[in-house]
Parts: sequence; structure tokens; C-alpha cells
Amino acid sequence: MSHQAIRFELIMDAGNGAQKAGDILIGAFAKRGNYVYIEPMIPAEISPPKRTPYSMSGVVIRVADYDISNIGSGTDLMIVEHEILLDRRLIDKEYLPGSIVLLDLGDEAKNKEAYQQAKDKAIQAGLNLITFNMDDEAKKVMGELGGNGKNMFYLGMLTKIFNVSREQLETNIRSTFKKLPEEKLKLNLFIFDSGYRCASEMPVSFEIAAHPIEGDKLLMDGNTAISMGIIDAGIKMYCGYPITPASSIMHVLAKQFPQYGGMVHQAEDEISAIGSAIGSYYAGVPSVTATAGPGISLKQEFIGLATSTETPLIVIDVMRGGPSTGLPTKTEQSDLYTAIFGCHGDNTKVVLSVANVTDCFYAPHVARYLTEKLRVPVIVLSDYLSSVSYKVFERPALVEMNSVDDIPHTVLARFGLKPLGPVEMVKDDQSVPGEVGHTRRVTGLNTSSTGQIAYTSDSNIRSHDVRNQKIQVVREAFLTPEFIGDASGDVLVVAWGSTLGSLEEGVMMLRKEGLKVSGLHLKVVYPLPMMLKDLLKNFKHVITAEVAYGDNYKSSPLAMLLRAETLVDVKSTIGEPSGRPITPQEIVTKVKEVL
Amino acid sequence: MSHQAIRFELIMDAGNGAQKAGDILIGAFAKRGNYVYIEPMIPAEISPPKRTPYSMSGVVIRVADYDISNIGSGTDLMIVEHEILLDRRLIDKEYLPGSIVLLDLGDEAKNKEAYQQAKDKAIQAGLNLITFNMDDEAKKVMGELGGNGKNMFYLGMLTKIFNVSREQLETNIRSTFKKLPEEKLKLNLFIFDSGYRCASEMPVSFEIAAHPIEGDKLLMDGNTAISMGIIDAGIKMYCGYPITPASSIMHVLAKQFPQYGGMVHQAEDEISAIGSAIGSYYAGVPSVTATAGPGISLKQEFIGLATSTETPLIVIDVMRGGPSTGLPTKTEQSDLYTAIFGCHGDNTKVVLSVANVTDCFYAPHVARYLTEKLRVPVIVLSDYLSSVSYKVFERPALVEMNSVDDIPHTVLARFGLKPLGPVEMVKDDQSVPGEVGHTRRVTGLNTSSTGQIAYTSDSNIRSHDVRNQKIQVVREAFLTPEFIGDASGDVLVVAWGSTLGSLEEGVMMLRKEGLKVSGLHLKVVYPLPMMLKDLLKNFKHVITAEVAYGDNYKSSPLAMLLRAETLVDVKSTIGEPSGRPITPQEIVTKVKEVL
Amino acid sequence: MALATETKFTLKDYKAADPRWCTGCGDYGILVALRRFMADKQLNPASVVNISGIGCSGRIPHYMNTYGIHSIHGRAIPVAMGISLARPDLQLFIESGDGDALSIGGNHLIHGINKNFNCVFVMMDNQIYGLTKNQTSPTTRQGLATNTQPQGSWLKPINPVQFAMGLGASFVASTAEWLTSHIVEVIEAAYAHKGFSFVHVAQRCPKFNPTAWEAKESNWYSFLQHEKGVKADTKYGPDAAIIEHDPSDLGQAFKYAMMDHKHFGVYYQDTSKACYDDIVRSATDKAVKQPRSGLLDRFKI
Amino acid sequence: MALATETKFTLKDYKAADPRWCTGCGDYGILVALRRFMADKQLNPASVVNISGIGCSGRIPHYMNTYGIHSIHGRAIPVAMGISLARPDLQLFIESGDGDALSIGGNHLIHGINKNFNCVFVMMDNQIYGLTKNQTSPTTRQGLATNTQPQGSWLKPINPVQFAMGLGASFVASTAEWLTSHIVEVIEAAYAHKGFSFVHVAQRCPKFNPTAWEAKESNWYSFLQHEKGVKADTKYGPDAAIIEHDPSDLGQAFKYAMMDHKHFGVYYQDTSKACYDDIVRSATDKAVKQPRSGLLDRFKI
Ligand SMILES: Cc1ncc(C[n+]2csc(CCOP(=O)(O)OP(=O)(O)O)c2C)c(N)n1
Ligand SMILES: Cc1ncc(C[n+]2csc(CCOP(=O)(O)OP(=O)(O)O)c2C)c(N)n1
Ligand code: SF4
Ligand code: SF4
Ligand SMILES: [Mg+2]
Ligand SMILES: [Mg+2]
Repeated sequence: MSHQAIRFELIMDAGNGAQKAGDILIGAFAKRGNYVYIEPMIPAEISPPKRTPYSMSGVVIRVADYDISNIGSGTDLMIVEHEILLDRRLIDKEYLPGSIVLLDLGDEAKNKEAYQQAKDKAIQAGLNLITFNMDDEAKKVMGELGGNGKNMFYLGMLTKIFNVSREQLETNIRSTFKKLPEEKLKLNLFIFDSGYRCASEMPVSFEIAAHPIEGDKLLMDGNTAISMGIIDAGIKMYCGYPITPASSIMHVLAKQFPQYGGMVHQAEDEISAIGSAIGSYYAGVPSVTATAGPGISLKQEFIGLATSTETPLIVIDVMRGGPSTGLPTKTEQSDLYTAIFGCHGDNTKVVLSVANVTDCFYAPHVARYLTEKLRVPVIVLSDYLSSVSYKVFERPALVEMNSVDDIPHTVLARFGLKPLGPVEMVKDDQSVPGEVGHTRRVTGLNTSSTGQIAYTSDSNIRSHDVRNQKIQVVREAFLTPEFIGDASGDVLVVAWGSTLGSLEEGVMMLRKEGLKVSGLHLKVVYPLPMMLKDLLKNFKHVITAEVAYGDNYKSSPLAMLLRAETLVDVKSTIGEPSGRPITPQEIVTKVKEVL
Repeated sequence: MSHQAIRFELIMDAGNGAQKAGDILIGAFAKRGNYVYIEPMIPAEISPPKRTPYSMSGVVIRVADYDISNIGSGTDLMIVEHEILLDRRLIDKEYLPGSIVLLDLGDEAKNKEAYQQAKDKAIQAGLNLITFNMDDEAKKVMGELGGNGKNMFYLGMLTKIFNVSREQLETNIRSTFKKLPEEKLKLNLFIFDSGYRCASEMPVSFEIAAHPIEGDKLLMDGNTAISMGIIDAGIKMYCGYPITPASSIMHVLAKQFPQYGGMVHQAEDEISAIGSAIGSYYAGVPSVTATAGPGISLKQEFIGLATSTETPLIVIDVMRGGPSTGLPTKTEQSDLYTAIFGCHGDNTKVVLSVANVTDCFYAPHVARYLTEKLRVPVIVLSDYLSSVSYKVFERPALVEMNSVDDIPHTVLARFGLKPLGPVEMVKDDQSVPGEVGHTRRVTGLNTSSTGQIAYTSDSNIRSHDVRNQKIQVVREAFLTPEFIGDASGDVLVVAWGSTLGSLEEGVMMLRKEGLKVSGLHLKVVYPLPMMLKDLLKNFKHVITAEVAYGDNYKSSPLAMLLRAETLVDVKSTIGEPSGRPITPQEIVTKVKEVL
Repeated sequence: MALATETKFTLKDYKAADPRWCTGCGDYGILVALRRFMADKQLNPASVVNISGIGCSGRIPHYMNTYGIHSIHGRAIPVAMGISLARPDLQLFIESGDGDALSIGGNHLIHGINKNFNCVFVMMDNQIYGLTKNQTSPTTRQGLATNTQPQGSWLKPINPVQFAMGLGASFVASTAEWLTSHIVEVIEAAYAHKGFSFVHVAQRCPKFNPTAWEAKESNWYSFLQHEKGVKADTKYGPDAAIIEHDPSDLGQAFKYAMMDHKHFGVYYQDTSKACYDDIVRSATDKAVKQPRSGLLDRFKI
Repeated sequence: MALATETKFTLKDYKAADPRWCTGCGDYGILVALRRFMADKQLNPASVVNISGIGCSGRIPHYMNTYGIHSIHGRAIPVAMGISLARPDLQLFIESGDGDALSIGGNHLIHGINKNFNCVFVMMDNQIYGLTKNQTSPTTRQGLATNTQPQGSWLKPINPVQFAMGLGASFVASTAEWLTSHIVEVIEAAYAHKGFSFVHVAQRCPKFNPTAWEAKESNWYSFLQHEKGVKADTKYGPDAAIIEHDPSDLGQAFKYAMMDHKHFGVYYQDTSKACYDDIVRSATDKAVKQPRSGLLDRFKI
């Protein structure tokens, strides 16, 4: 068989190393010239008891011979460690009809009946079930490794099934475990080989064409890309408080930032973190704070202070399932409202969203540019999916930004923007501490243009006008948004954030069928381009794709904004708060229902 | 002269007793059968230095021989203590053409030039300037009172000017100062008499018809009404943290609540206050928390917890000027967004607004009914204007609510609602601690219907569906909204909250001119009635009146909601973040511009 | 809301869902201790409320077959405060982590201690952020490399016992999850105390902070023992010194609290400190009651 | 950002807008003391930042002709923390009220003290919420009737000096706004100290709490005097006892802190406590620098 793109999964109990195995494997895929996109599957608890449904952990990997932007619509093949996980994973219905399930019978003795039920369930679901068993020698070696190493067996299987070079794998295993004593390494390699052999006897094999990848390619997840972007954007201060799935930005920076002259400050809570970010920027040192879910709610009061004092502020919100603690390790796009409207009083801010790793890298540059030019808060919305998924992508050009005027127009254009026109400030003096003759005080109270407290109507109206005029400056800096497909037709699907990949693929599938469907993706989600109304009018139906709740009366967040701004009957047709990304197939199916 | 309604002001330095004088006077007005509406003017500082613009303090009083609902469009007469305050107050342009200014020349010696300038300014503004001086004897008595008592002089003047009974006034003064030694009281009365005499020699006199007021009338401000409503609604716990203009709810309850079995808990901050309110309600004791501006931002995370755990929660937000610290003692309606959308994740809640003192009294009942039936947070939006203004109004019928099923349908109808239909919960068990055999845990994580933590897609989707269905139950309980005027026409003005009074009066003025203008006022501001779309379509123009920012691209909050829900081109035409209420005249003027 | 009293509750009656902690996690010991204590004291599960913040520690309420609120990070105390005012008939247990209690939740802890409302506050101290995967907490050992301070944690840790003492807590004790009977006795003493009973529990996190508490050795700590306090646990801490310490001796309690050497037992107890919940409630109880029918009379013009 | 150094700054150079406090408010004295201290030390107004929360106390920055942030209620410390990490060349003064510091802002105070970043923290203690008009604060005298506790404030007040000591502050002093030279000297000593210098200032609020501090009498307090600390103020406090107290004596400092009798002066100073801002900054300074041009190389496949 030869495939353009294939998606497979390795599902194991948490703590058994599925993610490590996946990392090693995709390194080899990438090396030989495949594009890959990985989404780890992480339980909300650290290491829940094994052989329970909540212990499900693993990786979903999509490999292709072309640049892929999303995890795909369904799984072609999965290796599952035991029956409980199979049973659990089948609930999600993410398999393709007729796809292959390789079930390890290793635990069969523990619960024969349950195994049978899980197997029956898989077969009833129309899956192609194949069972296997580790050979006794591999099991013995696992014993010597203290029960570890099963992931190496599965890795061997996958290496064989996907016809990846065994040598490359060995090299990768060696470099991954380079701290391990040679003896232990050998045992791991032994298990790997057993797995390889095991798969050789199976009637399962996939061939994915591999071209030598041109140019300079990187492999990175979204949060790492944001961290690197922060460094490249010349930001020098990170203030944060740990929270899933934002924490890894802080982790990466904690290691790397000092080498580039930056500092990481772990505050006592999210409120303190944003306060320190504001202090740093007031003092002239570009800073950023990142958070998720509950953290963005806590930061709202300080966001208002930044607005009022005209202090630059960048807040990154890596969205997860809500409301409240919600689903901390699942993806969602429900923080758009809180990002735009969360703070009391009139809100003026810019909200960016990131579609992929490259966007993650450049979002800090654009955020810094906007917040320093406008002196209004800039919120960057990423999400769980973007934060943990990593993919092979073209090396982005470094900016090595020192001043915001260094920003390349191409970077702004990536977010649909041209350079901003002139911006008026509420307060005339915007000097930085240390500037002699410029001492100035800022306050959350209303002020006149001199910065003095002012309670009169005209002064308060002026402050509101000036701040809102800044947002108008952004509206005037929009490039005409580009469509996926034509600028008119039967259905337009509008999306934002990490949904881009599936949007592109879904729309392309529909267009291949000759349907008049187009896509539109927004990276600046607030404010919206003024020409949107005219653009949307050229379609019979406009619907959005968002991983968020929406019904006939309550629109999903972007749909609601679009309706209010354009008065077009935009429907929130695609997406639900499922914790899982929207797939290309979902887009295809839902659009067809509309047509 | 005989007037139906007249508005006058007493403007003094903060701390000089203008509000006290106003209170005494309106007591007498009310007694003789007038309707009154008072708006105090309070500086953001406690007692800023006298003879400065920021020291401006006072009362605006509207008196009429019919029930009035707002402070009116402009001032007919003002007494001003000195030139700086005159200069300051003229900036606000709230006077009517040709209206009377009585300027005390007592400070003229301090700055003759400035006096002259202020006088010129008043005359240029077309005002009818009359100057006066306290007689020497009165001044001497003031000296004996340690410089106090000037407010009594002005009170005497006003008593004469408005032909209120001198005897009634004396009775009121005596009861107000009942703790004062008779000797001092006499001195105050002496000054009062001097003022009375002073005004007798002026060519200024207003006659306001007074009918014996029928039925039982009360005089109360909005925050007191909310406090009384809390008691009558059977709520037993108030948790709060001081913040202007919400604090006085806590002050009133701190004094009264224990006598009705309630408790007031002053927490260390707003976050803690709402947490304790949730704890109390979880434990089965109805509770409420009130706040303003920054406080509502801080409470967002806990609001999400109440949503997720299905714990009843009532939050009162007395809106003030924003963003950030903003204008703490000015009115605004800019927290609508944060009330609806402030928390991260998908939000399901009900937002009420209050139009007047009677609404303030019944809002706690309705909020309690909704939050206990739906187990979603209910936010009540009041504002600075409602909180401090007081008026004569008909005594509301007590409910003496114990269970929410006691609520009279008339009380729901006042907020445009019928009783709710059946409501499904995310969690089947909603028992209260102490109920044997029902131990249950709640959590911010997603759960199944049994209350167990659940991370699966279907379970998370179900929780969202069930919560949003609750909001649908509210949508289905709406009565058809009633119009001020006809159900179709050229212009419909939609408003919410404290703008009702001006809306009614403004629309009536327009209709008297034969214009096809109607008004619509919403008390439940989220969700909105489903039939709105059909209702709005019957007007050529639909505009909103909101004390909030709005421009051609960014709608004011209610306008934006209406646009999104109805796709009608609702414009945010009337109102600005001026810190001052919208006047009937403003409505008239702006509607005419639209026509 | 009648409470059943005749039933005999067994350990099983306090058990709800199966825990999802890592193998070897010290939280299991704390969970079991809470259940054992409740069974010993025959607490009615229906009148117990466990209230927690967020963290591995925050999961306790899910596993206890009582009422419970798994609230938000750092803010279990405000929720418990509200319950305590509303329902003095309930028994409140607050479970919190070192990050939950001392980092984000520090202010509520100050005011919980200061208000001295009646509850047992259990601080599960693994000296690390567990649930968010290995970040420095206020009690993390100086020098320990974590995900947020990989160069080694910067600061000297906050000593929770000293912290609580410094804020004037009316009951301060420390124990360890592996001291299976000591911990139960400490919880018992904390429960018997009326007011905010601060219980520090040394808790192992084999996943992220395996070097934090050396449960196998016992020579690095001592027991504070007293008839008014609790007994030493010679079975699980055979090599620990035993010090007689009267919990009413504030000065001495401070000294033990401030030492580098660790002490388990009851440091301090002050039975005279007023409880805010009592004060507020009794002000309401004592107020001369008015009928609601006359509520609006004084506003009549 | 060159700083002018040659100029001679006079009192006037530190004066911005006219204050808007009530007549007789003690905040005037604190404002003047800050200006006097800065003039004495010839601080460059352009390199000073005053950071405050919300309250009558929070208005100080507006009246000082320096840089300043009038931030949000209770959260001046986080803002100052950010500045201190970013710009060690600036001189930071934080002004906070008793409510701002100890009620809503308590957690930031804990962590400010613990992190010991370099700043002067001035707590203006009028034992009441001034700006919001007469509510009980954490330092309000028990029994005082306020708008929120009209029956008389419920709890024993928190003692701010004891609070700071208990949390391990590296510098703790107390003074009063009416001790016009003592307050300047205390600020001077606080400024000279590297780290988080906690300065408690007794402040009169004639408007809402006129009985709080009896400035006319001086027999109810004593001065702690020492060559390492500050001198007694015999002019404004003629009847106050004078006690020699070495600020490095922790135990004795605690004793004075815990007494009901009030002491003005420097209670405690520990010059050895590490400063978090130094640690974080020096880790960055010491890190081997990498050119940004190679930033992405290690992600190459
Ligand atoms: C407002 C908020 N901030 C951050 C988080 C993320 N978070 C969850 S638990 C935790 C800290 C856990 O540490 P600790 O309190 O010591 O508990 P442990 O897991 O170690 O038991 C953090 C930061 C959150 N859930 N909510
Ligand atoms: C988040 C928030 N909560 C409440 C307030 C209202 N508020 C302003 S100042 C203040 C307390 C003032 O007391 P204190 O800190 O002692 O300062 P003082 O006015 O006495 O100097 C409060 C509660 C606010 N501005 N912001
Ligand atoms: S991470 Fe640590 S504290 Fe959390 S469950 Fe695992 S071992 Fe226990
Ligand atoms: S209220 Fe008190 S603290 Fe505030 S300005 Fe007036 S006297 Fe000063
Ligand atoms: Mg911990
Ligand atoms: Mg104060």
C-alpha cells in the first residue's frame, strides 16, 4: 500500500512511555523526509493507577509525504496495551471504518472476559482487530528492566509496520537514552527488536513515500515555539504562575531565557504575575505573562489597569476545556469572550490567535509591536492542541527584534496586518522611569491628557474616545483577508486559531468534489476587519468552525462577533466542546448538511 | 409660577453639609405631597481641600406633582457656595437656558477676579445670575458653630423659594439634629431663618402643586432597597468587601440583618467574599455578595466554579465608571459584557438589571428564584445612579419569602418573566450537607450525571448542553415585552437598567410631538427574549440608550447583543461614558437626529 | 435535615471513588488517616464536608464518602468560611497543598487563621507542585532543580509551622503521612480543638520530589509529646527523639518551630482565642428579632 | 536614560499636585517626610518610582514629582516586584494602607517579604478603611463601631509589626507621621537597608477614626533607639520612654513586637538575607550568552 497520509496511535497506561516512543519514531520519520504531526494524549492526573480508563495516555501521529497541518479525521491503525484502554478509546469514535487495531494480549489472563468484550466491541465497530503477544524472551528482559520497556516493543512494531529504517531507529534510541548505561540500552534494543520481529509476521504494512525534505526543517511544539518567539521578539521578562497547558512556556524559558539575557519570575499567583509583567513594561523592559483557564479570569483586574495606564501588556492564554477547572488537558476555544470582554468597564484591546507552530513563533513579535505602538493590552490565544502538538515545519526566519520598528512587514502580514498608522495616546507623556525631566504618574483613575486625575464628563469621554480610536487604527491596518478557495460561493466556513489546519484540508476535500465552499481564517480575532461584512455577503451560507459551545440561540464566540459586526446570519455549525480538535472530515460532513 | 416638575441644585464644598440640607428639604417636600428624586453629588475623595474644583459636592433634586422616574434634563435653579464651584459646575452644562444661579458672594474677598470671571461665564452661558451675601449676624452665629451652618442658610433660602412650610422644616431640622444640644440647635435655626429672610427679598419663587399623596409612600435609595429586598427574599447571608458604590448595601445590612436572622461577613477581599457566598449556598443557606467595578473582575473565577458545581449564586454589581479604578463615584453601564462573558470557558448565567428603587427591592427575590431553580449564577446589575438616588415611591408589597416557590407571579412579571418550566441538572443529586444517604461531592472539573469526574467528549458535551438548556428555559419563560408607545413605528429606543426613567419621559415627549417613537426596556439582559427579533423588525430604526461607549464599529454592550441575536441594525446612538445619567432631553434630541 | 446517629460507621462507609494518585504517593496515607479518624470518632458522613483547592492534594474530597467541594486553586478557606458561618452543625475539613496553601492561597490562610473559624486545616506538604508537574513551591528545598527553577530553587523555603505560629494560629501541629497512628491522633487533637486547627503533614511525592522526606529513617526528626498533645509514634519513628512539650507554651513552641531540625506533634494550642464564626453567629442570635412585616415601616414619609 | 546627577534637588522638586486629603489627615505628614527624606538624600526624582494600591494612602504617588504607579487595591507589591527585577537602577517606594496591605494584599505582602526584593514598603496605618468610608480593617481596634461592624469590630486587630516579623522580614520598623524627624530617619534607615524594608507608620484619620492614635500624648509609647537604628524623637515624643535596642537581636525584637505597649524605632534588621531580585538577575547575568542567530538550531531535524 502507498499512502499520502496515515494516522496511527499508540495507547498505553500513563507512565509507560508511549510519548517517548512516539518522539523517537517521529524523529526517524522526519529524518527520512516525512512530514509529521503529533498530538500527545495526556491524562489530567499525573500517573493514575494503571489498568483503569483514566490511565489512558499515548500519542496520535499523522505522517505524510506532504506538509500536513492537522491531526486528521480518523485513525488508520492503533496499538493498544490492554483491553481497558481499548474499551475507553473506542468511546471517542476517532477510528476510521475498517481501520486496524493491534491489541496486546499480555494482560488477558487478568480479565479474559473483559478482553473478550473489548474485542467484540472493536469488531462490532467494524474494526480490523489483530491480537498479539510479546514473546517470552522480551517479557523476561522487561523483568530485568523493572517492568519497563513495553513501549520499545511497540516502537519496534511500528518501525516495521511503517517501514522506517531500523538503523535510524537504533540511532535515535541511543541518542534518546544516552544517559543510560550501555547494558540497559542493549536490553531496550533487544525488546525493540522483538517488537520489530513480531510485526514482521503480521499482515500489516504501510508505505509512506518520503522525499528528501527541501530547505531547513524544524520539529517543535507550539509552546516551545512561543518561547522561542518571545526570545526572538526581544522580550526580556517572563512572569508566570504554573498552570496546564501554559506551564511549559515557563519551563522552556526557565532553561533558555538567561542565555539570551531574559529572566523568568515565578510569582505567587496569576494576579501577581501579571502585576509584575506590567511593572516591568512600565519600567521599559518588554515582558509577557502566560496562563490558561482560571488564570485568565484572575488577571482581568490588572488587564484593566494596563488599559487605563496605557502600559504595554502581553498576555498569552493557552485555552483548555472550561468552564472552571473543566478539562485541563483537553482543547477548547471558549476563552474568546473573556479575552475580549473579561474586564469590567469599557475594554479596548487586541486579541490574536495562533493557527500553527509558525504562528506561535511570530505571535510574540506581533503582540509586542501592537502593544508598544498602541499601549493597549494584547491577548494571544493559543490552545491545548497547539501547545502540545508538534510538527515538522519550515524554519522561520529570525527577526532578532530589538525595537518594535524592526518588525518585518511579512510578519505583520502573516497576521493579516500592515504597519499601523499614527496613534494618539490619552496621556501625552509616555516616558520611562529614568528619563530626566519627565517624571510622570499613572493611575487606574481617569485622567486628562496631562496625566492628572480628572472626573469631568468631557475628560472621561475623551479618554474612552482616544482608547477606542487606537482600536480603529488596528481596523484600518487590516489587509484584505485571503480565502481558502474563491471569494464567493455557497458556503463560507470561518474559523480562528488552531482550527486552520482542518479547515484547509476540509475545504479542499469539498472543493475537490466540486462544491462551492470556501474557508476564511482569522488570526486577529479582535478587532475584526471592517471589510468582513462585504466579504461575507458573497456567500449563501456562512458558518463557523470552533471548538466551543453554540446552539440556535446562543452562538459560539466567533459567530456571535461576526453576527454583531456584519449582521450576516452566521451560524455556529461546526464544533462542540468535545475536548478534541475539529477534523477535516467533520467540516466536510457539516458543510454538506448545510448545502 | 406653577410648575409640574422643577429641578434645582445645591452645590457646596465637600463636608459642608449640602447633602444633609437636601435630605431635610425633600423630607418636607414629600410630606406635603410632592414626588422627589434626589441625586447626591459625591467627590471621589473623602474631604478634598475646600475651595478647589474637586471639592464639588452637593445634591441635585427634582420635585414634581406627579411620580417622577429620573433626575430630569437640566437644572432650573442652583445655589452655589463660591466661584470655584460655579466655574466647575458650569463645565458639565447641565443647566437649562435662562435658569437661575444664586451665587454666594461670601468668598468674594478671597479672589475678586475669579469671582468676576465665573460670573461672566454664567452670564455668557445665558444664565440668570443673582448674587447674595449672608447677613453679618448669620455669619457671626456660624462663627459660634465653628464655621458650620452655611447649609442651613441655603436650606432656609430654598424653603422660601419653593414655598415649603417653614414649620415643617423646623420640625425636620429638629428631628435630624435631635442629638444636638438645644442651644446649638437654636443657632442652626437662626441661620436657617436668616436664609429664609434673604430669599424673601429675591425675585425668585416657585410654586409646585402638592396633592395629598395617596396610599403608602416610602422614601429610599437603591442600595437600601436592595438590602431590604435581600431580607424580604429570605436570604440569610451577606458576604462582601467594601467598594464604592456597593458598600452601603453592606452598611445597611450590617445594622439590620441580625434582627431578621441574617449575617454580614466582611471578607478579606472580593474573591474570598464570593467563595464564602458559594460555601453558604452549598450548605443550604441563601447568600449574596455585592461589589462594583474591580470587584466583579476579581470574582470571575469563582463565578465559573458556581456554574460548574451547580451551586446557586447571586452577585450584585453596582456599576461605576470604568475601566480600572475609573470614576468610582460616577455612573456607567459598561459591565454588561463582563457580567455575561467575564469568566473563562463557556458561560451560562442570567443577568438582571434594575430600573428603579422598586426593582432594587424585588431583584433579590427574582435572583434567588432563578438561581435556586436553575443552579446557575445570577448577576444583578445596578449602577451608581440607582444606588445613591432616592425617591418617593409606592410601598412595595412584602413577600416574606421563605422558599422560592413563594414568589408571586407579579414579581416575576415585573422582570418580564413567567415561572420557569422544568429544569434538568448536570448532576442528578443536588442534596444539601446533612441529608443522610446523599453525600455528594462537587468539583470544577467536568462530571457525569452521577457527579463523578469525567473527561470524555460525550460527557463534556452533555454538561454544556444541560447548562445551556437551563438558559433556554429562561428564554421560554419570557412574557412578551411591553412597549412604551406603540409596537411599531419609526424609531424604537431600547434601554436597560436605570435608564428607564429618562426613556419613558423622553419617549413621551417625542410622542406628544406626534412622532412615531417607542421605547423598550429590558430587565433581564441575559438571555434575551426570543421574540425580540420580530418585535424589532417593526421599526424603521432601532437604537439603544446606554451610559456606555459605542461607535460606528464598536457597538455599546446592549446594542451588540441585540445585533448578534436579532441581526437588526441596532445602533448605539444615545449615551456616552460621561459619568452622568442620560436625560430625557438627550433622548429627544438624539431620536430627532435619527428621524 | 435529620442526621442519623444510631448507625455504626465502618471505614468502608467513608470510602468513595478509587484514588488516581501515583503509586507510592503519600496522599494515600493522608486519605486513609482521615477515614480512620472519622470511623474512630463515628463522624456521620452526611454531616462532614471536605473542602479542597486544586492539586494532587485537592482530590481528597472525591475519595471521601462525605459531602465535599473540590473548589479552586488556593481558595478552599473562603468556601469553608461560608459553610462554617451558615452551618455550625457540620464538621469541616480543608485539604490543601503547599502551593495551594502558601503560594496562591496565602492571604486566605492568614485570614482563616486570624478569624479562627472552626475547621481542621490539613496542609499536605510535598514541597513541590505535583499536579502541574514539578515546579518550585514555597516549601521547596533551596537548590532543588525544578521545571521553573532548573538552576536550583532560589529561595530558602517557608517553614509552614513557623508561618502559622507567626500568624497567631490557635492550634498548630505537624505530622507525616507515613506515621500511620500519629497522623490519626494529630487529626483527632485538631478536631477536638475549637477554632482553626492548622495541621501540617509531611507528604512524599515519589514522582517529582523523591528526596524530600526520608520516611525510612527517623533520626532526622523528633516527636513533641504531651498529655495535652499526642503521643510519639515509636513504631514508625523508632529513632526519633521524644521531647515532652506542653502545647500551651508559646515561647517554646516558637523555638521548636524555628529550628532546622523537624518536630512532629502538637506545637501549640490556645483554647482561649475567640472564633469569628461564633461571634458573628451569636450577634445574629442575640439580636432582638423583628418581624419582616414591619421591614419597610421606617422608610415611610 | 541618562540620569542627571549634578543638580541640587530641593523639597519643591519632589512636589507634584496638591493633595486632596481631609484637613488634619496624617497622610500629609507622611508625604512631607518622603519628600524631606528624598531631598536630604538628593534622590533623583527621575529615578524614583512610588507605587501604591488604592486608598487615601494610595494617593501618595500623585503628589510626588517622581515616577509613579497608582495601581490597584492591594497589589502594589507585584508591580514593584516587576520593576525591581527589570530595573535595579531605580529606587522603589511602595505606599500601602492597612486594608490594602493586610486585607486584600496580604498574600503579596507575604511573598514580598519572603522574596526580600529591594524596596521601601510604607504601611500607612490609620486602623480603618478611609477612602471607602469607615469600614473595619485588619488593624481596627476591637470594639470600634464601623460601618461594617456597627456593633463594634469583632476581632483583635492584627499587629502589623508582629506580622512582618513572623514572616521573616529583613527590616522592620515603626514610626508615626507626627514624629516629623523620627519618620524621616526611619525612612532613611529603611532606604539604606538592601531588601524589603517594612516600615509601619501610625497615621491619624481624623475623619473616621479620630480616637486611633493619640498624637498629643507620648506616654503610651516608647522609642527603640540604637546606633544601628534611629534616635528617639524627644521633641515630639517627650514623655516616651527610650529603650536601647539592637536591631540585630531577633528574640528581643519579637518581644517588643508582641507587646501591647507600642514601640517606635527599628525593631529588626538582617543584612544577610538574600534578595530574590539579585538572585534572579545574577543568574541571568552569569549565564553564558548565546547569539539569537542560533536560537532555532537545536530544533533542526
Ligand atoms: C488559578 C489557578 N492557577 C493555577 C492552577 C494550576 N495548578 C493546579 S494545582 C497547582 C499547584 C499544585 O501544587 P500543590 O498545591 O503543592 O499541590 P500538590 O499537587 O503538590 O498536591 C497549580 C499551580 C489552577 N488550577 N488554578
Ligand atoms: C479590588 C478592589 N476592592 C475594593 C476597592 C475599594 N477600596 C478602595 S480603598 C479600600 C480600602 C482602603 O483602606 P486602606 O487600605 O486602609 O487605605 P486608607 O484609605 O485607609 O488609606 C477599598 C476597600 C477597590 N478599589 N478595589
Ligand atoms: S505527582 Fe506526587 S503528589 Fe501528585 S499523585 Fe504523583 S506522587 Fe502524589
Ligand atoms: S478619610 Fe481619613 S485617611 Fe482618608 S483623607 Fe480623610 S482623614 Fe485622611
Ligand atoms: Mg505540593
Ligand atoms: Mg487605612
